[in-house]
Amino acid sequence: MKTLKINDVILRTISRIVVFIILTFGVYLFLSGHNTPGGGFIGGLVLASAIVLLYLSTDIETVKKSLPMDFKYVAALGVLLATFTGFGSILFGVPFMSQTFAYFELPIFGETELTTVTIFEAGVALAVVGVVVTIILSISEDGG
Amino acid sequence: MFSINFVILIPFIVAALVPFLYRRYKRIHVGWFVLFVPITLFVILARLIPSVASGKTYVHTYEWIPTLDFNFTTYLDGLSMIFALLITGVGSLVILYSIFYLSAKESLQHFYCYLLLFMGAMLGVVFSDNLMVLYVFWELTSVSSFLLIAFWNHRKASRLGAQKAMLITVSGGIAMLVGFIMLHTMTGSFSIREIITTISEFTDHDLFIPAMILVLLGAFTKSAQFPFHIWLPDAMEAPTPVSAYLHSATMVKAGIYLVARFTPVFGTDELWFWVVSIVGMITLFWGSFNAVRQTDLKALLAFSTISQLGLIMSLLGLGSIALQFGYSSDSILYTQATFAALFHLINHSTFKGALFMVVGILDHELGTRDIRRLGGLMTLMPFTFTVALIGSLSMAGLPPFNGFLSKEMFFAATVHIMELDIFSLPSFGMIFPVVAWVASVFTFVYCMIIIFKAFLGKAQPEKLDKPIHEAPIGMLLAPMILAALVVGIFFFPNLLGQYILQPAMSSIYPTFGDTADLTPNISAWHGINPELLMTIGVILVGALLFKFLKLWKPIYGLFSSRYTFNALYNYVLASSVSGSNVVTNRYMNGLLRHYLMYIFLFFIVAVGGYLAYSGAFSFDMSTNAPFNVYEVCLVAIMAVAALSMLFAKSRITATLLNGVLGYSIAIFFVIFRAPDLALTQLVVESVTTALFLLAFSHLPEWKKENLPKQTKVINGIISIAVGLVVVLVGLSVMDYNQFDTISSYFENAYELAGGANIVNAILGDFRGFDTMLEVVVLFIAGLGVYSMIKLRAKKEDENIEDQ
Amino acid sequence: METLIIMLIGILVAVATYLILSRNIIRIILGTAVFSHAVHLLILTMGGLKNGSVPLLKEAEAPYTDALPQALILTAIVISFAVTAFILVLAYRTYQDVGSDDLDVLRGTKDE
Amino acid sequence: MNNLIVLPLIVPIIVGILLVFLRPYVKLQRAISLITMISIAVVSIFVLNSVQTNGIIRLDFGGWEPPFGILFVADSFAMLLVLTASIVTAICLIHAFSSIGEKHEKMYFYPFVLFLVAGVNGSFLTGDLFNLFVCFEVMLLASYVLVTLGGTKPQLRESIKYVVINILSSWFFLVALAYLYGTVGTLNMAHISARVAEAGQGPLLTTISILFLIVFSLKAGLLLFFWLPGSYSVPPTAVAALFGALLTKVGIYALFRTFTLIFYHEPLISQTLIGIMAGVTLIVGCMGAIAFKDIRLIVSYNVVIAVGFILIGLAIGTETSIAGSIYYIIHDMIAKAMLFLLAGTMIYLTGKSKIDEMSGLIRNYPLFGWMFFLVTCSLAGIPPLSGFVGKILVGQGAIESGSYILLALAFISSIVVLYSLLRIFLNTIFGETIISLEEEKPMKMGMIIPIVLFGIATISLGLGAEIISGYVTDAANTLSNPSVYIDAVLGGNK
Repeated sequence: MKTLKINDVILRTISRIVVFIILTFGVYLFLSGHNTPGGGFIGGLVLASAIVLLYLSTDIETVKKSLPMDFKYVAALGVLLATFTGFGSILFGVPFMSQTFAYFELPIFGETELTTVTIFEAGVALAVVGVVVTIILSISEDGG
Repeated sequence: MFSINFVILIPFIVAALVPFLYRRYKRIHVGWFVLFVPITLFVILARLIPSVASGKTYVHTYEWIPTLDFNFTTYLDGLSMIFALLITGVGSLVILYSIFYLSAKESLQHFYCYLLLFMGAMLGVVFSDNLMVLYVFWELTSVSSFLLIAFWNHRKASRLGAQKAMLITVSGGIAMLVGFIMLHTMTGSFSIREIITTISEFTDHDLFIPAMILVLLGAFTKSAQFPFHIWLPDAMEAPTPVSAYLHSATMVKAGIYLVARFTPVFGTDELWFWVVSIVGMITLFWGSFNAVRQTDLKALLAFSTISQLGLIMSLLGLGSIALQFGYSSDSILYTQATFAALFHLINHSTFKGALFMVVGILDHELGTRDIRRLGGLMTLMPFTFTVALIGSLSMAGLPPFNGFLSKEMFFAATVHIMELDIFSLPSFGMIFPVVAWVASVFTFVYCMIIIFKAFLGKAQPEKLDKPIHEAPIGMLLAPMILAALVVGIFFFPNLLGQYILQPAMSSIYPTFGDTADLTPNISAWHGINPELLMTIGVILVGALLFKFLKLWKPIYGLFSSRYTFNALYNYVLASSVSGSNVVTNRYMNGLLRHYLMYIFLFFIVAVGGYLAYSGAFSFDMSTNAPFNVYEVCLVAIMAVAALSMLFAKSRITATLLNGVLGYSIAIFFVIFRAPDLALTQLVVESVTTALFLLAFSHLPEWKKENLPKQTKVINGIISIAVGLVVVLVGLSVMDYNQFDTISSYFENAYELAGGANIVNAILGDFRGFDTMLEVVVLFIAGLGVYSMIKLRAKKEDENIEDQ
Repeated sequence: METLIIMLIGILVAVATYLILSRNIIRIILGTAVFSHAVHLLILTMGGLKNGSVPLLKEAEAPYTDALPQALILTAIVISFAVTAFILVLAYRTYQDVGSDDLDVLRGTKDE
Repeated sequence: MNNLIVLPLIVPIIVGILLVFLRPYVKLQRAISLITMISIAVVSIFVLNSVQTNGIIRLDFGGWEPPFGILFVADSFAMLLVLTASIVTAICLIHAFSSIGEKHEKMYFYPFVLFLVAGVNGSFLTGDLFNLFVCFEVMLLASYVLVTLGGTKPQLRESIKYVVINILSSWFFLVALAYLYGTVGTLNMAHISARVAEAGQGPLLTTISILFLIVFSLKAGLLLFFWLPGSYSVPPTAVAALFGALLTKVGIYALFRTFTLIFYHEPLISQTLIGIMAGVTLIVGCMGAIAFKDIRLIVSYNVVIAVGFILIGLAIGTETSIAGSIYYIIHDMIAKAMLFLLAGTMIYLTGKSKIDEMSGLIRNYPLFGWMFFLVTCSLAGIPPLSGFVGKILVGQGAIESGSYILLALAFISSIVVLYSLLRIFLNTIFGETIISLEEEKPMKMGMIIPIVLFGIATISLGLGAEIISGYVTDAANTLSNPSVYIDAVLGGNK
């Protein structure tokens, strides 16, 4: 597999720090989607770009060791999660894809709002991450 | 008592059983089992003759598709009784004959299966009263005739003959179907009986004439009338029992049955009289004229069948004139023609059936049917010769045989027609007797050819495959029965007339009350009258022409074979194939650019054209939002970036320019207050550019677009036009504000969906289904990319697919 | 403002059509990318530009700009990303196996 | 109860994803996918009956009132198509078990087929225009992958053209949606129809309807069918059969839905323009069908002829002709799938694809030969088989409305279909057997059973046309008076 020969030193050092910032920003975007700009897609995309940056800066094998899961199944899990939240509402006899929300008193966060939409958004984010990384991986792995 | 529906179904049921019987009883010839079907049916129907003769009709309905009024109604009356008896009677004789004709090594189960399929279908045509069910069986007869003609499917000639027969009869059938639908639209019912009663008020309906012509088209193609006769000679590729059964006695008579059945419907119209009689006359002449030149006996009989069918058809046409005058004492003068038609129908089946079986014997025993190699068979094959003699003399219309009676009545009808003064007959009436007479002369000539060329003269054993010997008794049984019938009918014609023909007359002329006085008393001798003189003339001139046959034979070489209808049929098929190949390859040339150009052109012409034509374009700037300087420069940047993409030298610059476009759109999204979109656009744009660069590592650097100058200009014009149309429609849509959008509902998203970000609420909750499906799209894309890269075609299974 | 944007969309569409009518696969794919950019802008302009504030209930007050087109565009962006990724890989697989990225070569053998 | 309607879409998706996890267990994947398809067929029969008893059923996703949320609307027209699509897919799957090859099955073949069916069922059932776009995309992307699965040279070459043209048609769809949203400001089909009726279909709305006509005729292969012959002749047999039976029907369904529900006010478009396009498609399709010697091309052009014929029924526009078209769509799904399976099996058995390189298959494979003859008669509309009733009703509609040119074209096209299929039949099935009995390839049971099943379906649909005639008349009634659909959706019941 031909590694991308770029002056690794700068990229590797920067990316080691930047990746974590991007990851946190992605998670923040995902969680804040409900009331402020953000949401499943954008969160997933940012997370995916963080992982791609990782692949860019180091070669495929090391990242494979650190992130052992096969991203196709991540995507599959994500889509399953999304569809099951919809399917779940059938079990309650409510029209398909109904989301509910309620306010709970959580110890740390105080009065927060838990909704099934976040599970749906999580599914979407996972799927987006899985798909983008699969595509990037399969193209770069193919190399030959 | 069996209902007629069941009678029609028996052959189909037995046809399904034949393959099992064939496998079960290897030793016995499966034909014997099959023989029971027509015989039992014949007996059942024969028992009904007396009651049908007394005017009783049997109706039985089984609802097939009630909502569409397709009911399987069967209707037994005089006319259908004649045909049913013919089908089952001749059928049993043919099957008896085929048991000896077809050797055991042929695929008998197929043969008998098709034959029974045909018999059931033919009975269906003759009995069914519902137009659609009649069409169902009509097409089944074409299909079974296709299968039977192509029985020896390894021979190219029989395949082509079968295809020609099927194409012509099915096209005629489809034309007839359209005629039936027109009838249904006019009268509102599918049942023939109801149509007959209500048709009188629709005669001036503008669908009446087209329906008539289309129904006639169906009849003419099936009965091999003049322009469509070309399939019958090629259908002779079928085994002889099939030719004897389908292509002389029953299937080709379906068209005649149709014309007879629809005479009360369309008969009152003058056009019907002219078309049916004229086409009948032309076929009569053309058939007999061409029969004389044939060297193959079977082809000769085929053309003779065509001419005899023409004769019956013209008689039916002449008979329809009786409907003009309504029921009166002297209407017998005109109904006589129809009576003659039915009478000749039966006679023709008898003598033509016998002749075909004789030819079958010659072919089976001596291995050839070519007149030039036959001769002198009289002494060595006495029985065959006697049958052939009876058959051909009866066809020629000589006294001691039934052919003479019906030929006499034919001449009488043609003479009577001249005296009428309606339908501008005085001027054209003359052609009927003249053509009838000339055609009968030729008929006489080719009957003499059959007798003298085939049986008399000196024997040429060296030219035959097998030594001349008499056929086994089994094969002779059937033709001898038919020959006996030929002679029997001559001596007791009125037995036939009174019991079978008379009830049929009442079904052709339902409004004519008691048909007793419609049926003339058939007698062999009724003084010197024009018909007798015409017959004597035929015999004399015929003998003369036959004697000097070699003298005038070359006239057949006058018009070359290029202008026959056969050549026309082949030309049409061949040119349609090659022509469509040229045309289709012209526009389906595999070039994506051409396809896209056609699509864009259609878009410009349709949308742009209609926009201009309907004046839908409207434009005003007043309601536009204000804009300031930096937005204008952003637009300018995007425009410049887009245009320079066209002239980018390397693919990297092009991709970067695409990146510029993407990011400036992201900025626009921010300006237009769509933060979510801006975020998504930014990341998607960067990932897409990354993908582009990744893909570039596997793709070559692009060469300069070396499209010819002219195509570049066309592409330019098309793209500008497409852009223009999009702009114009966009501007007029901006100006159209009759409705306000439904999105005001989403504004109280906080109460409804518990989220402040309306866009995310829409995506997650209001239109969550779209998002879910969209994630599935993403998933398929990801999986698709993975499988496309991992699944490589191995070399060896390349060859199948590669053209 | 809308008229200006629609003019821009017209230019983008014209450029994209010209690109898609070319022979080289990469130009065609770039053409499809520009097509999707143009249509995303079109959907937004059809919903009306700048009439109303950001569709975030907490940050801004009524009246809000039309949020429905924004949701549609987001879906359209993701779908066009998926399709572009697919056709990119398809293009480079075709180049690998068929050996050329020129559409004229890819017309397929004439069928007599 | 009306949650049942979403099953034809959601069950294949979920099962498809689950099968991704079961990648190595091919036998299990086969069994599960077949059971799924059969269960969907059963569900759709049940829903079809309940639609028959208590009218159109509506399911609003997320419980949101119609114009604001997305909804599925199950009327008998949609349910009939979903039912036939599931049956056809189930039978094609049986053929795929033995013909697609282990290599493909391990590479997620069954998930892709299930996603394709999900997209098709979704397009039939959806009541929202943008959702129709997304369902189209699901179906299209699954079809892109299925066309390229296997990666042989012709597959890749043809799929590039197929994908680019379909991207362009999706682009047109989005542009049309943008314009429609710009004018009527809503996405729910019934609501659009109400607003278009309220505002009157002015020149601008008719221009947009022409744009929709272009989009759906690109999908249906009406006149703009350039992608069809190439992309239907390269995929594996079972996939080609699925394409032949399902893909064009979705475009046809969309044309029927938009031009009988939304843009029915302007006869210039919905009658003359579609009529002209259908007529030209028939002529061009007929020419294509008899022009080539390659079986797969002949069969692909037969698909184009069928599209032309069905849309003549729409162009005529009377209730009888629409009922005729619905009968013909159902017949065509079954007969075309059978024809593609036969053509594919023929190529598998002989290794050749030109009709003059094969001959006399009847001796080696008699049942196969007779099935081909059966499908030839059925497609030519020869009576007792399923093509007959549809043809009659379209003919009746044409005569009642006096459009004689279309009538003539429609019926002449069935003669050309007969001729084009007879050409194959006489050259390949009949004739000298050139494959000697010893070295002929044995016919796999898995290949002949689906063909026989389709044969039985054609015969039973022909003879038993009474069974579905109740549903078809109800569907035609719903299509020819839009108020039924609009009341069911916006009426606020259920």
